[in-house]
Amino acid sequence: MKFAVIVFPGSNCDVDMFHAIGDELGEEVEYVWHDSESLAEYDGILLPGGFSYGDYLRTGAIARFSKVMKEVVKAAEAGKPVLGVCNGFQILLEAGLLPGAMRRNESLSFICKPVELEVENNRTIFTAEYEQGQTITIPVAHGEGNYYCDEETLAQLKDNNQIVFTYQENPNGSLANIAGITNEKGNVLGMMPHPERAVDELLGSADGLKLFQSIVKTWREAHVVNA
Amino acid sequence: MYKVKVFVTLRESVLDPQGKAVTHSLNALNYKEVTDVRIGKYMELTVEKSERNIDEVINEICTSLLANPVIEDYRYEVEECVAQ
Amino acid sequence: MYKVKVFVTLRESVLDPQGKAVTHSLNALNYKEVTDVRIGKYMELTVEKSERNIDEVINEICTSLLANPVIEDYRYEVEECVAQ
Amino acid sequence: MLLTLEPNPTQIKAEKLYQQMGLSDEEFTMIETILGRTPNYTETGLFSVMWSEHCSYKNSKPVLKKFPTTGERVLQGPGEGAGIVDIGDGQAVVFKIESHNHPSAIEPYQGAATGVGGIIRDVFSMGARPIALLNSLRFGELDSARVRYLFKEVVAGIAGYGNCIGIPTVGGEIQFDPCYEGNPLVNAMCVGLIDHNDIQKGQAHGLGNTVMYVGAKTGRDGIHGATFASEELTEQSDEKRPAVQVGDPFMEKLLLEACLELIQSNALVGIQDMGAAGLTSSSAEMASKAGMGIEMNLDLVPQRETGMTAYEMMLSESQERMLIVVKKGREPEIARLFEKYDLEAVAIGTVTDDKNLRLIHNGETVADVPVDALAEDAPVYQKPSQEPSYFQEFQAMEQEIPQVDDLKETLVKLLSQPTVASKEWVYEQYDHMVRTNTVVSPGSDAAVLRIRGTRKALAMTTDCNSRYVYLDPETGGKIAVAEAARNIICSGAEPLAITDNLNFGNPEKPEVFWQIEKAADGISEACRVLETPVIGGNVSLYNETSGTAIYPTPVIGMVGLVTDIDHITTQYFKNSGDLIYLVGETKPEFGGSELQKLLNGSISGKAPELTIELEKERQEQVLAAIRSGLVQSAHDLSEGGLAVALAECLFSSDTLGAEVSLNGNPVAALFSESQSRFLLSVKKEHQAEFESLVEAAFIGEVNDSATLRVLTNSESILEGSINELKAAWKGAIPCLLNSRD
Ligand SMILES: Nc1ncnc2c1ncn2[C@@H]1O[C@H](COP(=O)(O)OP(=O)(O)O)[C@@H](O)[C@H]1O
Ligand SMILES: [Mg+2]
Repeated sequence: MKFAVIVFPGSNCDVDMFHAIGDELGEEVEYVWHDSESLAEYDGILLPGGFSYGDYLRTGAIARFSKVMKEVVKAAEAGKPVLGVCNGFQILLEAGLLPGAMRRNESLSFICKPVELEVENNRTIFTAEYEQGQTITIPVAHGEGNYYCDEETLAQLKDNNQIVFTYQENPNGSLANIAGITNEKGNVLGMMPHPERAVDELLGSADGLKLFQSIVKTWREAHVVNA
Repeated sequence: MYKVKVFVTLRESVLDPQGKAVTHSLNALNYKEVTDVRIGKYMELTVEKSERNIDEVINEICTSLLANPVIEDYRYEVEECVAQ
Repeated sequence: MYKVKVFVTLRESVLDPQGKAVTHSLNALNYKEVTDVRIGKYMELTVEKSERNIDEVINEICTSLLANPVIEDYRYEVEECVAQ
Repeated sequence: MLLTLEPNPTQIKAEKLYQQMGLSDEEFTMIETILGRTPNYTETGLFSVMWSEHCSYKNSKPVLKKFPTTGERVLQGPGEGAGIVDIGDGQAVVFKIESHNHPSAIEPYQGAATGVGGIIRDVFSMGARPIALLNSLRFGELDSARVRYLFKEVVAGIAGYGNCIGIPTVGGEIQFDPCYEGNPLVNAMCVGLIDHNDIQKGQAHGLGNTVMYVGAKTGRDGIHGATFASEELTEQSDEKRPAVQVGDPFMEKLLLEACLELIQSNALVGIQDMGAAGLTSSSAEMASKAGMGIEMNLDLVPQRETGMTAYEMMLSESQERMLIVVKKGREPEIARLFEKYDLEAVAIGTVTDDKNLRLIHNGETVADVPVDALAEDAPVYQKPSQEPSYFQEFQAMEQEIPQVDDLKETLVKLLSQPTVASKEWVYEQYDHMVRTNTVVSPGSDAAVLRIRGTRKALAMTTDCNSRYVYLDPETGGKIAVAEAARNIICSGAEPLAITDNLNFGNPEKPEVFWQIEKAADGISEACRVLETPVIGGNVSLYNETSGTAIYPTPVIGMVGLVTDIDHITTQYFKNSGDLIYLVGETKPEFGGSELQKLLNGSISGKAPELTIELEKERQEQVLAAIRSGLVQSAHDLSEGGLAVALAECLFSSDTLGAEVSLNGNPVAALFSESQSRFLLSVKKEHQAEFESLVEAAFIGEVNDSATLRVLTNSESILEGSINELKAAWKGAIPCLLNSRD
């Protein structure tokens, strides 16, 4: 399976994502610059964390107009797995690929620490390798991870099982403890915690690895086995 | 040339943690008369005249970039001025 | 009761990285007519009447908390209104 | 457009206008002699910034000469953007510390943020990839609203810049003391990694080569920042407004990536960041080091504001700018490289061979001065030095053991002193994990980062207990280095070298200059014995408000090498049943201690003693034991002594406890701050082997009681639940910050 790590000006977790896929997961991965005009050759699209365009104005607001975002939309429509982590999640929200918006953390401070997440839905292409209800430890590192949406949207998210991860102890004020959500179709996941930072016990946790393994496994089942 | 002032505020229904914090510290500093603070953005744009209608341009810019309609409202004031 | 609108802007000579990034992005989106954007803060304060003069209070609040005169300027507008 | 008329040379001299720029009468006469004429306004400005303490070290040079700066591994000592130390396999570590004290006092967020931005540029201008940030902070006491504001904003500013640019902030230290109330200290350190063949120099070689300007546009910000940093803070400091700049970490991220790509190009000749004194220092220093000159056309300098004068452009301290020298004819490819990152690279001048800095503006030559006169030949002063009267007073005081009634209550109080308390509130705001190499996060003795693709890792720390330095600058200076080394050792690393930041008061006061000299003597001796040369540093003088100096605060930044990631050790006890050992003797030493401060509200007496050779011997033993795999945890004893150290070893778990038996006076045993001590835990099965390697006293065992119990003569003298101790320690800073506003 071949992954693209999209690099926006100001992305800074691109390297971590690249190593997680290349070194720990052992799949093919390439950096793709923000002005790229095609993602056709990639099977999975990863939008890494960081501060695209300095996160000036609003997080993700400027990045979502990058050329490559048209291609990300296409990939999402084509059903390819699209994962946005942290700033990547914020960009997906601004681009309308996921519902809702991010506000500043309730504490008004940036927060970086490992947090415990509950896997709310393990029947997605991103979470198939986890147990339903499993508790996993993955770090957060953000200043604006306070997820918001209106009541109607929240009801939809719940009804469609789009809430994939929740915080066990809410670090940022996020609505309904939401840490990660998918789109309706389930092929676009946005999450504030950084699974790519949790792929090596040496650094504290390898709980994030299963997320990437889920993507690969479901993709193989759909593509390789049938082929 | 136009000077355009754009005000972006959080929607009423959205909690404003920053405003709350400022209210809190003002009260702690003994400005008890301040009962509420809401914090938004204030932007000054310098815009050259073009064929397009200025309101059309500004509304487009505001809805696409300057404000996020999911949580924010905006309003603006246009002032025409002579370029120096 | 007063509604006070406070505008805090970066001093003219001070770099405004946000404004620069937004200008750049608008130009890239083909709004070439936008030649400059400066981004500041817009705050709405609800203030009860007290014995103290409202201008005095607001100026104090602005210089001590809402703006840092080292890099920012502020101005404000006071509107008197009847409490609901 | 307002046209400001600059004073002409005659006016500058007659009205002594140079004095406002910080030049003395004698210095102005020297300049006249050098030039053979009276300098014009721009030229006077060039000299004033280059001859400021901040750029020329004119008052501190004689002191800095004392430092040992060479060693087998040192590839680059003081003098370039940052020092470089070999770590084998063709790799090297680059690091430097820098202060931003005065800007942070008047605009704490931006002052701290741009301090971080500046030190990062120093490191990547050497060609290195910055891999970690640390800091060292000093504030007044948190019961003042102003101090709380400074503290919160400084931390936010450090976080704001480091997080955005994506370099993890992995460690630091913070002390609170009334002497820093009006003059906080903000020192930032950056560590980078480089391959030997990528090492760059800031030198303008090659007649006819092109001088290019890259990065942010120049504005009127920070004019005279260097001079500002070389003056005391006064009531009027607030009016020196333009001396504070706003940082743009996004711009710096682009600049960083572009410059790291640039160093791979053989078109690059030299590169230097524009730090203090901006365009002036970068151009003059690059030319001077190469024995060349530079001619620049200021009309070509990218400008953010209109109508800037030559003086303003040359003295501007706008951030996120670099000056590079490239081979003639290769400009277009360099411009293209920067374009990819949305940056402009503009040719603004050429390398000449007349050893002059010549500036053209609006078609006229506006300055023409010898580069060496600006850079190397700045005046150097040997300031008078005098031992302050307090010193003998303190030396004459007997070591007394303070009276303590309730040992547990005292421990709880010590743990809630902001200087001792958990700094989690601070480091949770720093992204300390980005780039996924941080093996030991903030909270243990030193931070440790692995080096990808190798078994190696780097340990890093900043340290300085300025109370000891105040009581006895020479001993205090030694202790600062020894403590840094202890922290490195405890992490399983071998100390490599240091960078130092000499934060002191006004050097024109003989008592302050004496402190500088003595502290430097102490640092030098410790560095010699511990074999950790000084590879760079920074001097920040004039840290005074209303005539009162801060405690002398020579902050030590140290980096160590872990030769195998299996050696990485943290301070936390690991398993119930492990044996606890104390290395080093405990004497009744309370001068400058946390306990003395707690009980008396002030400090006095002798600083703890330190025999540096003994320190070295113990450090070697401890490291040898760690490397042999015999040590489960290692922690050095510092503020608050053994009791605090024991508690800290237990704070990473909810279940572990410890029971230890101590001899002698309980207050001394628990709270003395005697030096050269370590607290280790060892698996039972390693007891014999460990004891044969390390001279250490067995004091007790780790258990799973979630309680800390201390006995003397089989009698319990202190018992506290970990929950209670941890709550005091963790809650102290958030509580001080939240309860009051
Ligand atoms: N300003 C800071 N920034 C980041 N980490 C900090 C800061 N201050 C303290 N820490 C972290 O908290 C821990 C304890 O610090 P300190 O009490 O100074 O340790 P020590 O006495 O062993 O030097 C260290 O891991 C240190 O890196
Ligand atoms: Mg320590």
